[in-house]
Amino acid sequence: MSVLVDAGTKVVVQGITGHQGTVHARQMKLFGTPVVAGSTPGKGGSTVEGVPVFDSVAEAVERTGANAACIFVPAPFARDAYIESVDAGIPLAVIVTEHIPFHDMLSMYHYGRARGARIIGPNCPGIASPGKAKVGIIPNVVFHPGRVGVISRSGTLTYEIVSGLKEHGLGQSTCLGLGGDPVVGTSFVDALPLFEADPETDVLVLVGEIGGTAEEDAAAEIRRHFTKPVVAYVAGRSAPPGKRMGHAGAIIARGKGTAESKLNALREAGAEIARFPYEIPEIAARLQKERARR
Amino acid sequence: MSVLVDAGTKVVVQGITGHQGTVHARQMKLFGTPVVAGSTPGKGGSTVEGVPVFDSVAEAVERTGANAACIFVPAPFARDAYIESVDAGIPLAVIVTEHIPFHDMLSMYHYGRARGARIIGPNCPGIASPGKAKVGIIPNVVFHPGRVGVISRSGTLTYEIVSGLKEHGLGQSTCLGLGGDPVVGTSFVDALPLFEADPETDVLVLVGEIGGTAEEDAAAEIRRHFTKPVVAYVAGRSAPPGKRMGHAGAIIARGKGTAESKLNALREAGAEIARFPYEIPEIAARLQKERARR
Amino acid sequence: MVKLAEWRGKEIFQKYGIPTPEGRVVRSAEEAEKLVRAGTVPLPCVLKAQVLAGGRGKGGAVRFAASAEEARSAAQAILGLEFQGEKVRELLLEPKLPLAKEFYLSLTLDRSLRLPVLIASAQGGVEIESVAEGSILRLPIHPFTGLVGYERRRVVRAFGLSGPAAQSLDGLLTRLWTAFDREDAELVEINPLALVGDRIVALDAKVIIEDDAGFRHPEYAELLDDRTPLEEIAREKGIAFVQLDGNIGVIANGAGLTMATLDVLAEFGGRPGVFLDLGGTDDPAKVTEAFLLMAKARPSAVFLNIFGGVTRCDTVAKGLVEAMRQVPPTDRFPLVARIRGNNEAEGTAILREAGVTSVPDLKESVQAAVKAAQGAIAASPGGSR
Amino acid sequence: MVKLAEWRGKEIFQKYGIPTPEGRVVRSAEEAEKLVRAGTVPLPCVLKAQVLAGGRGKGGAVRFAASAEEARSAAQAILGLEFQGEKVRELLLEPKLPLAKEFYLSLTLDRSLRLPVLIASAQGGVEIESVAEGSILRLPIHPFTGLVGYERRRVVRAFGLSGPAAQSLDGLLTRLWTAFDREDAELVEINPLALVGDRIVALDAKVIIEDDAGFRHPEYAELLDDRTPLEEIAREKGIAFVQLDGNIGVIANGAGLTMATLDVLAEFGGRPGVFLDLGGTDDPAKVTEAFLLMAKARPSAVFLNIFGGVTRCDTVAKGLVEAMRQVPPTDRFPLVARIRGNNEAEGTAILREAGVTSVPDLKESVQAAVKAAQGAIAASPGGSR
Repeated sequence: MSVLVDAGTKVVVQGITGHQGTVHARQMKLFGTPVVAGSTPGKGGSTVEGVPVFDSVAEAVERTGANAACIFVPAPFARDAYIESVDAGIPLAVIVTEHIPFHDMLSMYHYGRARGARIIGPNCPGIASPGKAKVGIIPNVVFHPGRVGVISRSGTLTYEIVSGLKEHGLGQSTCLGLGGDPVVGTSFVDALPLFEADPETDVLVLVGEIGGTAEEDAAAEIRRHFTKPVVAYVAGRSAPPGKRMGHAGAIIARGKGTAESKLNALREAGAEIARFPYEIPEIAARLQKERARR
Repeated sequence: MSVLVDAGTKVVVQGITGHQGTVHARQMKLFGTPVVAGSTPGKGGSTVEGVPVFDSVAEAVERTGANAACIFVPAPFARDAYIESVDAGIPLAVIVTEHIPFHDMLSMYHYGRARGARIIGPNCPGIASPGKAKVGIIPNVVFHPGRVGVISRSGTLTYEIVSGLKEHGLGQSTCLGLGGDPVVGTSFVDALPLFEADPETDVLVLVGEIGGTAEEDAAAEIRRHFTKPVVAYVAGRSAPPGKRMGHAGAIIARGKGTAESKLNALREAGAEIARFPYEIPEIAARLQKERARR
Repeated sequence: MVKLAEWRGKEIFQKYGIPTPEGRVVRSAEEAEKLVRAGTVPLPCVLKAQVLAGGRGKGGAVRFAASAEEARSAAQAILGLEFQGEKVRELLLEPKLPLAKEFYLSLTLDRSLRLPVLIASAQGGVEIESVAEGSILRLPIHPFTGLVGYERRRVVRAFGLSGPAAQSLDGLLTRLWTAFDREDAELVEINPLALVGDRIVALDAKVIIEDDAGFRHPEYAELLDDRTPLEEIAREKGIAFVQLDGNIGVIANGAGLTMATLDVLAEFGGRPGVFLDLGGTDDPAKVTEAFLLMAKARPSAVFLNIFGGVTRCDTVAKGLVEAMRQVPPTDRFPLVARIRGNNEAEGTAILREAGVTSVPDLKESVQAAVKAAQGAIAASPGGSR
Repeated sequence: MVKLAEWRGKEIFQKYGIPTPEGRVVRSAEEAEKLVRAGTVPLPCVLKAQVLAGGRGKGGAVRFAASAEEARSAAQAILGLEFQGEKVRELLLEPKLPLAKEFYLSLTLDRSLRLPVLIASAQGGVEIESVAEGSILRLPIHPFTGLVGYERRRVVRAFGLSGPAAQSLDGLLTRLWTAFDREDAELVEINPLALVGDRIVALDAKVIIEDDAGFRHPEYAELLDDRTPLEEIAREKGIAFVQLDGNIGVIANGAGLTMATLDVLAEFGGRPGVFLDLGGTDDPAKVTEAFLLMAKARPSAVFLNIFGGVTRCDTVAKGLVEAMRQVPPTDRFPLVARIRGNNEAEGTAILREAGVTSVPDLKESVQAAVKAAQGAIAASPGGSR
């Protein structure tokens, strides 16, 4: 067992005929994930990277049994694409697309939830369980199977950190990139219980960012319900207030959502704090050893 | 155990200060139902029929633990009233109000469903389990505790039939009036599994009407999943096509939804058909006896 | 339900940006001729009777004209025709567009799914009932998302369109959904929807607005329904009133009980002439009004069957007694009453005091009403005091 | 995010039927005097600097006038003031309304709940941060229902209103929700919202539109943000570019990695001067553009930290090499590069060929960049070829 994806995951890539869709369909296949279908309106009947393309997700599901969607559709059409996947009965969608208006995400999130479907993302790297399946765009090179779970709001920073874990000989159980947009389908709070329940995860690495209160919420959840050791890093400690750090909505406003507030909350919840990304592997290794000894 | 209501049901009456609200709050209390609160905006702090009135449903729930709503609010405000009850955490609402636009009902139904809440109605008599609780407006005089379940799309016809059952010495387990509007919160198909699971129900009386396909859908559900004996009556066999029979949307159009189509479907699903309301008690009594013998 | 005439439906379509032919409503043959002569409506043109009943095409109420004279004579031929009792008083005069293809499109409610459903067929211009089920597309629309892209694409594909025509249909579908939603429609139907050049145009418009949403749409309050004059008065008073072809007046409360009463009445040879559903009321004056309305329909006998819930028996009895006092001698009729349920004892006592006996058994009371209508006996003095 | 000036926010309010004072935008003291003299804006009036920065009141940029002369001199005093580097070029001239009470109202997003939230306080006209938490009402709004009646009533009750004023607020709340929803706003804020007679009027308007919804709102495309000129150019090219006060230019990809890079840089004594988030790109030309933009900011050194995902290492290396070829001699700077991840080997090879060494360890590479900025060494020839 792993988190959200496993050996039974069968992926349909929405927007497979676009450049990113094609590239990452190939990467997912190389990772060992069964990419069973693609969908692009009007391109039904063609093949991309050996994957059959359908005009609609419903056809893809009917013909291939796809049970997870990876969405690369441009932002103005992403809402429609997600609703299509939900209506086709797909319970898990990784939305890679960036710049989706949060008003769209609100309706996507609540519609999916009402229909029992989950979003990872948007604007996220997706999810990967080394040796099992990957849905999304995390580079294949960084992974190694193991027992460290990773949840992160960042994209490339996640790759950096997972790569660091690997270099230190620490394999990963499941690595989940939530995305840093204002509205995400799966938050730390949603993800923590999944890792708590995952027998293949010993230690959790939590990678946060300044802005919002997702890390503070995560700290509350860890304190209440999470029993495994956690090492946390929060990026943006030195970022200037009031400026937007990159595309995501990482804004420090009114003293809320600061690195301090987040680090304090996480520390008080029992997480060990890494001051820099390169400190994470050592701490994770130590926590794993301590846990093994108990 | 009974269906949907029981001795633990605590009712808040929305619109209790209106004439109907007041009358039926009293009737529900006389039935033995704990009517713990009323709500009418601006009337908080007053008392109606000995029941404390609150400005909002949330206050009513907080202060009294109400877990079922009975809604008498006029049609233009009914949608708001129902959403208020859902947001206050109430899982069951009986909507007595008639003339609610079906477009409003669509959003009420799907919102409630997304939040795990159920509607009975609108434009319905509600639900009663003799000796336990009543939420709605079914006249108290007609009931007697027993083991016959009743589901009906009609209002007064239900009272007529339940009254007939009582006169023949047949008590009722739960009597559920669905309402005959185009969009109802609980349909025959939704209600059948509840009666199937109810150990206090031996025999089910199903009272339909011409128009729509609710009875045909019910027949399919009975055939597949319902194991208890059913006696069915469908009103409107002699109604002229194309005319609207009363307030409800009982229209015969294009040969669908006719009494014939419904009766055939129900008969084929194994239900016994009553040709007139006054035939129901005898058939129900016979079915109950046959079941007891098995 | 408020059925809108074609031209009103097209007005709504235009409000939402759904293309329709540019037409004019005319009420005389002269007017039609003038508009064509002035070039306001270009030739060739089509003249369509504005009636709510179906079957206009077969009934000669849709005609084409290639000249002003032809328009005049076509208008003359159509005006004054009658469809199911409805006289043609208005025509819609439109250019006859050179169409390449005809489709069918509608939005209505799927009661079982509790979702609006989009119905589409590439075979338009014919009765949708005659189209094979397999070639009809039914798409349930979720009210929280509206009609989304992949659903619109399914319709585009079913119609075999591409390029600008596909885009035109895509936009029309979104607008049609918006119209259905915002106007609280029970039905919006376009048959035929036509491909004209590379544009999609609604050649017909059938729009039915839900009565119950009237509080949001005062603009439809004045529109006529397919009611008789007495039905219209009843509607104004909030009473459901339907005229049939028999001679027994039936007053009941609730659609189900009313229908069950008719079923029993038919079983015992009675022929219902009018039926009147009081609905839920707690106002004796409304009962009185209903009863006086019934008297105007001149039934041979009246059968009153009330089961008291929201409508309590004593309320009905009081209203009934007052009505009996007011009915003019010429309108009197025999009355059989049956009142059960809430406050049954009080109601029965009030009736008894007025000389009316409530017959509690349904079968017996119906039999009494049938006899009364046959003139065998006046079961009670009714309005004859 | 697109922050709108007050007058633009009020224009949006008016579009949705939210009452505001009837004001005029002026760009000179003469214009202000003329409008008052002509009676277009009645006396007494208020003049408000149209800047996006806060603190206008305290900064003397909101003044009142009781005569045309006063209006002129007030306008003169305000025009040309500077707020956080933003010069006042426009004034909003409005009648000063006789208000009875001031409230606070806003709609924004609650990220934790994933719901819009309505924030209301009966204490308006002051900074909402200074209002006690207990007297602030927070109502999450579900996007599938909108702002419903009981929620609006809670605000009405919190504001202690009744009668026509309550009705006025009720209507305003619905309209404010509609504006927030339809305009894809991140924030709509009214502070103060005022009771004027028995009407509720928005005396101020703060509206922020979400960048990402730009494809639905071409009307906002032209509006300036609080960006520096170079930031503006970057925005046009789809590159996130922020100017700080240090001397090291940082190019990274992804907000998280960019921030982590700054954290490490700060730890080793580096001061970031510009940072530039490439985001996800697969186009070497975009990388080249970003790099040339960075050159314009004249950093002492540039640290490039790329982890390849969507953005592949070879793409970045190609773009970088091309940029190095194009950078004019005057703009050259030392460069430290670190590229990891997808196609790392290919990227590293391309860089090596161009004479740039990728330093794979984050700590080491940051230390090299700090040294390079201090002029100790030019870690690589950078743009100096």
